[in-house]
Amino acid sequence: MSVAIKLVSCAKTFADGTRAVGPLDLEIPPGETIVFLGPSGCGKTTTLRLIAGLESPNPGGRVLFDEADVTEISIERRNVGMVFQSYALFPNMTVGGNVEYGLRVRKLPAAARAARVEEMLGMMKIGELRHRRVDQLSGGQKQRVALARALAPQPRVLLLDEPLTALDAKLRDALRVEIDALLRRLRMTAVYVTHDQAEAMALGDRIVVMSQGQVAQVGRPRDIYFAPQSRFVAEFVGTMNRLHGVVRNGHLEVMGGRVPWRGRGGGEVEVLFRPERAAIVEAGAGQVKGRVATSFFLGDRTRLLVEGVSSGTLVVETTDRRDWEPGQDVHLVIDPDALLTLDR
Amino acid sequence: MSVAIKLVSCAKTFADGTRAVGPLDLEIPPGETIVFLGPSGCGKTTTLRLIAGLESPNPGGRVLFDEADVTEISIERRNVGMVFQSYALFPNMTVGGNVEYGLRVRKLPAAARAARVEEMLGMMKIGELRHRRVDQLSGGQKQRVALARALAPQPRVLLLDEPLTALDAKLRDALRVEIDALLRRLRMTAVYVTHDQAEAMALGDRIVVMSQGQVAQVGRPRDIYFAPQSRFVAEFVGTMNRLHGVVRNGHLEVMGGRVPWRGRGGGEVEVLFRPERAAIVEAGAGQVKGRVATSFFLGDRTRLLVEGVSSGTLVVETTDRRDWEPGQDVHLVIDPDALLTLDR
Amino acid sequence: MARLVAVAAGGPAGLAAYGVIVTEPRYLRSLVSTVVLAAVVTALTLVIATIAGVFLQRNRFPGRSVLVAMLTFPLAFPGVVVGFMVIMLAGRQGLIGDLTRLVTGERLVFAYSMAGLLTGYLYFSIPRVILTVMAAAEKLDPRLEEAARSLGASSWQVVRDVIVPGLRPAFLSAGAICFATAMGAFGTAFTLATEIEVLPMTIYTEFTLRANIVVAAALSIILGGITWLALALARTAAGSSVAASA
Amino acid sequence: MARLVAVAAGGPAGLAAYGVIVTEPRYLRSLVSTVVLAAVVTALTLVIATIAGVFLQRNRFPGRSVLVAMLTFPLAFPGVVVGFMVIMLAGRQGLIGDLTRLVTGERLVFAYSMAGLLTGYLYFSIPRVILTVMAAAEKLDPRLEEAARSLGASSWQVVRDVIVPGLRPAFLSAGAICFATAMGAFGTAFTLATEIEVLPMTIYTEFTLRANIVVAAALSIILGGITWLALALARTAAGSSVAASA
Repeated sequence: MSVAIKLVSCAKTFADGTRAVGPLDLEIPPGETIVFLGPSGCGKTTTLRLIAGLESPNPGGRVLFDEADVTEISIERRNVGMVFQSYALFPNMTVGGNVEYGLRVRKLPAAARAARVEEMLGMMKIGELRHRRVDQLSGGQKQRVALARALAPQPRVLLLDEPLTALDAKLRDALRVEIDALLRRLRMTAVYVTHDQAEAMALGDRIVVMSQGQVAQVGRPRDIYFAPQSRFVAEFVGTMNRLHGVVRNGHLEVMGGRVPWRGRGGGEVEVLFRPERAAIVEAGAGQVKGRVATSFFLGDRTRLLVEGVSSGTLVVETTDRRDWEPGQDVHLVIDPDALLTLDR
Repeated sequence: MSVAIKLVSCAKTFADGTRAVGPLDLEIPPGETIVFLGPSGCGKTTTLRLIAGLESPNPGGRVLFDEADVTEISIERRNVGMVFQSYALFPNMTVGGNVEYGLRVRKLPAAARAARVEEMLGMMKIGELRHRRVDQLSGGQKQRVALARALAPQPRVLLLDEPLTALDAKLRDALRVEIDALLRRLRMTAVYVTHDQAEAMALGDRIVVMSQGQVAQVGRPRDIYFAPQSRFVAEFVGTMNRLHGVVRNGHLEVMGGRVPWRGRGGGEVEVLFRPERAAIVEAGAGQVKGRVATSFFLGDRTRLLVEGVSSGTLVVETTDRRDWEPGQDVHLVIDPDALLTLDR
Repeated sequence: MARLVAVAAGGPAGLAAYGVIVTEPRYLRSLVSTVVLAAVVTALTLVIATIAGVFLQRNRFPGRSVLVAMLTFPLAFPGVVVGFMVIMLAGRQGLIGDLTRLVTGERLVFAYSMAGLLTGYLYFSIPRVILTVMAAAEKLDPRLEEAARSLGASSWQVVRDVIVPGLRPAFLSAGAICFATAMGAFGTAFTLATEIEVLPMTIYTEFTLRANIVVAAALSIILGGITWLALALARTAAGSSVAASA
Repeated sequence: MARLVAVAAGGPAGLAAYGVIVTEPRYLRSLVSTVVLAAVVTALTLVIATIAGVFLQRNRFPGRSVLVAMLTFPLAFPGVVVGFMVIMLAGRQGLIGDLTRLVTGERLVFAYSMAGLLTGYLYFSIPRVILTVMAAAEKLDPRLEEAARSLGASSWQVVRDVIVPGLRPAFLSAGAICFATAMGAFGTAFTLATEIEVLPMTIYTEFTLRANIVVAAALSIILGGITWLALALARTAAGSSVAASA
């Protein structure tokens, strides 16, 4: 049931002349969950809409489902399931009516419709909401109904456009877990659009990081996180610290001390590293020394903003239960292998 | 300039008979940042509005600013600064006009007004927005303007009602850091209302956890996190795992194994523990054994949902870079000191 | 208004004044034809204005903004002027008459018939409803339509299941206002001096020319009652403040 | 409509038809008094309706919902009936006359004067504008007011700096509609048969009774032009679809 999707030199220029998506090529194997990640205006939603058939690519671009060219086939006949940020439930129908809609327009017999609606409501654990009006639902319930509705006609691909953005943090986490479990169980090709990097990393088999209509990097979440290919990707995904200094005698000399340098090149450089690659140590054992600007107790961890090591502020996290006061000295060891030099 | 605030048996029953806040007593020392935390409808905003003077307590309740009873004094003469979730900027005035408003209604001379507006815009780093219309601002800029406007007339206390809820995750984190720095620098008494526990822990000198109009617990963030006094507080603040089992021969026996038991009592119990108090170990070294239900790669950590240890799912986090597959066995050691027995 | 009721009921025949209206053919005919006229105008207006309104909202073409701006013109002309225009178009010396004489050799004159009245009322009501429909269509969430299409709905099914239900409050509100306006329109009918006597004209005649205050009061109450009922029904059905946009 | 312009300009005196209106005192008086009447009605309506509307929106009291429901009544009555009611109230045999004779010994009769016309127009326009103001007041963010008060603004300053600016679009829209309606009202004026001749009546008289089509056309154009200008100005100032709520 699930299909492979292929985009071949798909570009989209809108009527007003703005180029939303530069020509891009992409293959999505059947059953994969792929996440388009990027800031607003990067073209991720437009790409989703090209796959859905809500937008047509510029001449020359092609969209293939399992090698069949669907570029000219309109969305009603592409058999795709869509879930929107704004839920887009039909307000004039009940929950059951919404889920049934895709079956009704396909003219399925009543008994088959009822059975499928039952199955979908059960799967999304909303059986008891069947007769509710959609305006009586909470945001989380609405999104469950939207998922049930999209899946009811057994679509070939599920397209999700920021489905969790309108929900609050706790609900977002809970529904993210459920969507993940659902996608793994159904083994359905799914395209998920989000601007939230945590969501992208948690859900995606692969992530497509986009910037200004172009693909910045494609890869598994850990490739994107541990081996970003550009400064944009490095800073958009997760937290990055910057160290500005001079390479001299095998060390990177910064304001607050020096770190062993294993990279090539020399002279003035700016390198990046992730907060978890720096460890807080006792005075004397540290490579660099800084000053606590602020500390945030996060429960399982404490996040420190450290001044005085480089020109900016560094973010460091620690799991010890000490109380950190602003102004206090802090000594750090930074893993020399964690230093990334990225030009772009 | 900053005052101590005291609430004396303040209750609030609305016209329709609902009791929003049960009688509560609270002292806020001068210069403290106190956070009211709780789910929606818990009475936290009503309490803030009692302090502001936007609501009057039921007869018998009193609000004191530095020992002076202000219960009968209306908000216009209490000299409080307010910041709302919806920003509430005056759409018919420019950014400068908004910041100036509190000075204008106080009939300050024009030169003094201009100087103070300048100072506030500089403090919030929005000097270049001075002549903008407020509908041309982003959400983050709007909230900076709202802060500048609230602080311009040098209020005695700053009241913030979910100021970051309308912003997206990255912006929320950035502005949270700035608000924290601002409050520390000004040493102003501040009351902050939020439903986000991470925000509460990061910002509050003390947190007042509320539930159904009552105070569930008051304390420093680490008291609330490490020593919750009730099941409600434990589960609302941070993540909590539940273990259901039977105490026998000095051990808590659960589905997936047994954990040393140092508590009192025996028989069937349900205990709670934080995810970071469980460690993943090699096969054989574990006290309990479970199965990975799902794993979420979060970048610096991987979060595992583990089945088969107790009746529900446990959340465990690990910083190793291994790939976890659903169905894989996982062996855990749980710190016996971390097990909390909470009845309520 | 209470006085109106009192006058109607307190007349020589008491409550029988209301009976007269049903029994006297002239009053009954006037009442029926007014209600029928108003209903027909409302139905025609809704159909024409919805198609035009949704089309104008969805499509961008050269001259569109000029056309939309022109839709506000008819709002500026009172009923008397509208009647006047209908006569100039379809009256004895009218434009349509001149044209049809050239083509068919016979003058088409319909200004003074039901058709003329209908033309005048439609001229007034259609632009107004088009603007309401356009405003409502603008507020429809385009995602709803996209969701329906992704589920396999054809264009016709999208119209039936998404667009029409979405415009329902606007329909009810615009329809009620349209009906109320048509029920009460006086200037147009008066100017056209048609063969059809509409209720406001009957009231005027009874009151001013015949000094038959009792019947005039009873007719006023009936006219007001029917119109208010239409507004109230629409308000209940739409659940929103229909009257506020009146 | 183009034909109207052509008729006006193509008459015996050409464009001079427009000149006649300015020079002939009867037409000029009718034009000026109509504009003045419409402007006065609009101003009075806005002031009264705003105070009543904001009060009704803010305060809950027994009977409030009945009062609000009653506000929709006047919308159901056409101008003819309104004129009729004014006569019954303030006419020669009217209620007010009866009352004042009892109190002062003299009958107060103002139905046929400017005051009567004003009463009729206000009766029609105030409820409509109250409903618009209430709808707009409901949409005002109460946090804006609270923010102003927290900054030290007195009640009067809150009204001046928050409420009035917030209601501005509703004012402009309601005011324009009110003005347009008053400019074109025919039934009320006709029924009252007042000493003041309003423009739609003049047009009717010229066209139907005197067959002076050229002047009638010119007057229609001027009436339509002024009204459309008022609507267009309000639309530009409010920036929203004023006409849609007409």
